[in-house]
Amino acid sequence: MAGVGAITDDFQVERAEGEPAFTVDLDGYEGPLDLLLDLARRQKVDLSRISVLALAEQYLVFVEAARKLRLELAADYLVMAAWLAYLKSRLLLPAPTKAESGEAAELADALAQRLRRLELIRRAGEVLFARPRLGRDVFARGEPEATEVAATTVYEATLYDLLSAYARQSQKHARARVRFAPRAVWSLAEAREALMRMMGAISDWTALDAWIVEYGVEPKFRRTARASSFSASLELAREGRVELRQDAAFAPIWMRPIAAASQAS
Amino acid sequence: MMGNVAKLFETEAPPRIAPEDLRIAEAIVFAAAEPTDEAAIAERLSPGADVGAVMAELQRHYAERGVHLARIAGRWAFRTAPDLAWLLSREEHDKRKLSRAAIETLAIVAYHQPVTRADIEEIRGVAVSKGALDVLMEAGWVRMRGRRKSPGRPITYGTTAEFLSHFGLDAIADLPGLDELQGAGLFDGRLPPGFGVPQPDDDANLRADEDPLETSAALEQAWGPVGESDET
Amino acid sequence: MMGNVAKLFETEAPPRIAPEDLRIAEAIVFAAAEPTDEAAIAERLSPGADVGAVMAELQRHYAERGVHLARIAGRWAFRTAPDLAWLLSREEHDKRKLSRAAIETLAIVAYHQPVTRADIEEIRGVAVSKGALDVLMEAGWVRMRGRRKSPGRPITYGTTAEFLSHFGLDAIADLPGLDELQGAGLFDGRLPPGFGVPQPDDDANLRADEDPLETSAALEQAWGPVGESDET
Repeated sequence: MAGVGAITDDFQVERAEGEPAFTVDLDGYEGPLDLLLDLARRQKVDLSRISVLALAEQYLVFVEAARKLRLELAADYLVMAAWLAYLKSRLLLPAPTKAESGEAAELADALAQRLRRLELIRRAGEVLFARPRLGRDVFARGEPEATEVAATTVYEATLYDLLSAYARQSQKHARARVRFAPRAVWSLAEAREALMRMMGAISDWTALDAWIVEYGVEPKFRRTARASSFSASLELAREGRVELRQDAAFAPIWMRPIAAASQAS
Repeated sequence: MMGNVAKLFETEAPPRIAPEDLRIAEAIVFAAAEPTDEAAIAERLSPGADVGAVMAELQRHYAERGVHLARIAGRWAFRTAPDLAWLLSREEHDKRKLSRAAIETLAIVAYHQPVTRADIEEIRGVAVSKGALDVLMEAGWVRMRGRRKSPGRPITYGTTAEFLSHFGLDAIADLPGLDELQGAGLFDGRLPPGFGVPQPDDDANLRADEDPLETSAALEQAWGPVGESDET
Repeated sequence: MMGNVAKLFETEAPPRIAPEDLRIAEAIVFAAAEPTDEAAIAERLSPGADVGAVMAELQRHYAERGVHLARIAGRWAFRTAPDLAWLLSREEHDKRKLSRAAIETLAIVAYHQPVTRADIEEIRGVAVSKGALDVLMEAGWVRMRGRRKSPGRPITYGTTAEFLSHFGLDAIADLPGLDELQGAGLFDGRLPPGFGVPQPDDDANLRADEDPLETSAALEQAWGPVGESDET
């Protein structure tokens, strides 16, 4: 019990040095479990043999002392106090049934175990931070030598990428592009040139239509070839190179070179 | 003489260590500030060289020197000998002293990982201040691993390779066990069965009760769609 | 034996070097971020230690190792042994995906070769960025074949043997035709009548309408590929 006085004394001293307004936290303790662990240590026995009953009493005395000092305790300290008061009553009062007394002992054990676990992790933290630490106790190479990296780029593409790209773009343009079919046209110049060549080959009257077919003009060009050849023949007639003759309207048009006509006459 | 002859017959032929391989391994690890992967070293050694034997021999060579060859987080690095800490300690490194809460939190994460914030609070008996975990994550020692498959899907925390590197540990299993902690006093060894420090394990693979941190949809948003599967 | 005795008499009593001083000097130089001043080392050695002798002994120790203790501008630093400098250079294969433009260009070159830049633009319907062809040539998949016998004498491009090997083709004729492309679902079938895919042909012999790359080949060897724009 001497320890309790010591703790409350410590407590008073700490508060006295602090700001006069009483604040909620218990300076130095990180929660009720931390406080309990400290109280348990003061029992000066190892943690596997602590008396939970004694611990509960010490805690309650501590909280009472704090309240007398009109300190406002944080809620979790009060919750723990209430719980410990309950546990204490259960441990002290003869239990009506065996099961209930066993339950109280279990609760006490659980608390003791939590304290031991916290103590253990606390030790683990200390041991961990007692290790030589990088940048504080041990050091890495202060002036590492840089590795020169000769980077070569390797391009990646799969056949699928390639084919889908080809299909994608060719399909896109196949649809998008408007293609005008070249009009099948026999130009006047072409017709004239063809007629001029024909003039050398024939000497007598020749039907213009027959000639066009004979000349091997493709069927789709025949209409345009007829129109162009007719125009070209008129032109050649005006120039005095050919003679034209038509026996009746819509009858075949006949044509012969002038030179041939003069020879005949 | 007899002893040597006997030895010749007794022992297996020791792995032949070419002096050149020792030099190469030494140069590679020495040049780097970061611990070097053993496979990366093996790549540069002569064909058929036993990288394990080479590193062991190199470690032996440096055992008594001012610089040690250490195995850290499964990799190799040169570090100044711990007993020379006094020589090199710089004041500025002590400026950032961790709070007790942060130290305890780190110990809990290290031993009990993967842990949630609630797990830490359960052990410490007090709410985990946001700062404690932040400080540890900022130091690069603690990382978010995933989410526990439980109501609220709380985030699980674990330690990093940097944690191992900072504390000079080859693996998380090298953390002091219950025996060593008992050696520190306080416990008389009569701990109830089933009580103690767990076998720490920082396996990066998620546990059965862990989910990845993000849903795949969120990942996709961050990384873009997977493959061009929608391409026809 | 005699030699040793003679030495004993010849030399002054050698300065006694404490092993601890060697360790200290080693650790200081190792951990330092830049070459270390001898005076700064001397400060940390045991009283009366001969820093020069310590450094000389340390240098001797490292003389045959993979790391040397070097004196740089009057200061001390560890450096990789010069004959192991190759360890510090690493070839890295930076894997990069081809851009969409580049892969479309490649596909056109493959199917329509020999093609000029204008041909590619005609087929793709957009200007060919200089980058796309450069990347394909850098990848080793496309080469300059010759020059088209047409105004401006534009360069013709074709695929290489490396192209075939990268895409796992035995011959360029193995590139699928329209039927196969349609069968693979790459075309959706709504193609205009008369639409076809050319029979690809990468015959190395120049076509009737191609000229060899002529004298500029020599120029290219000296200056790298010449753009078409500066062609007169």
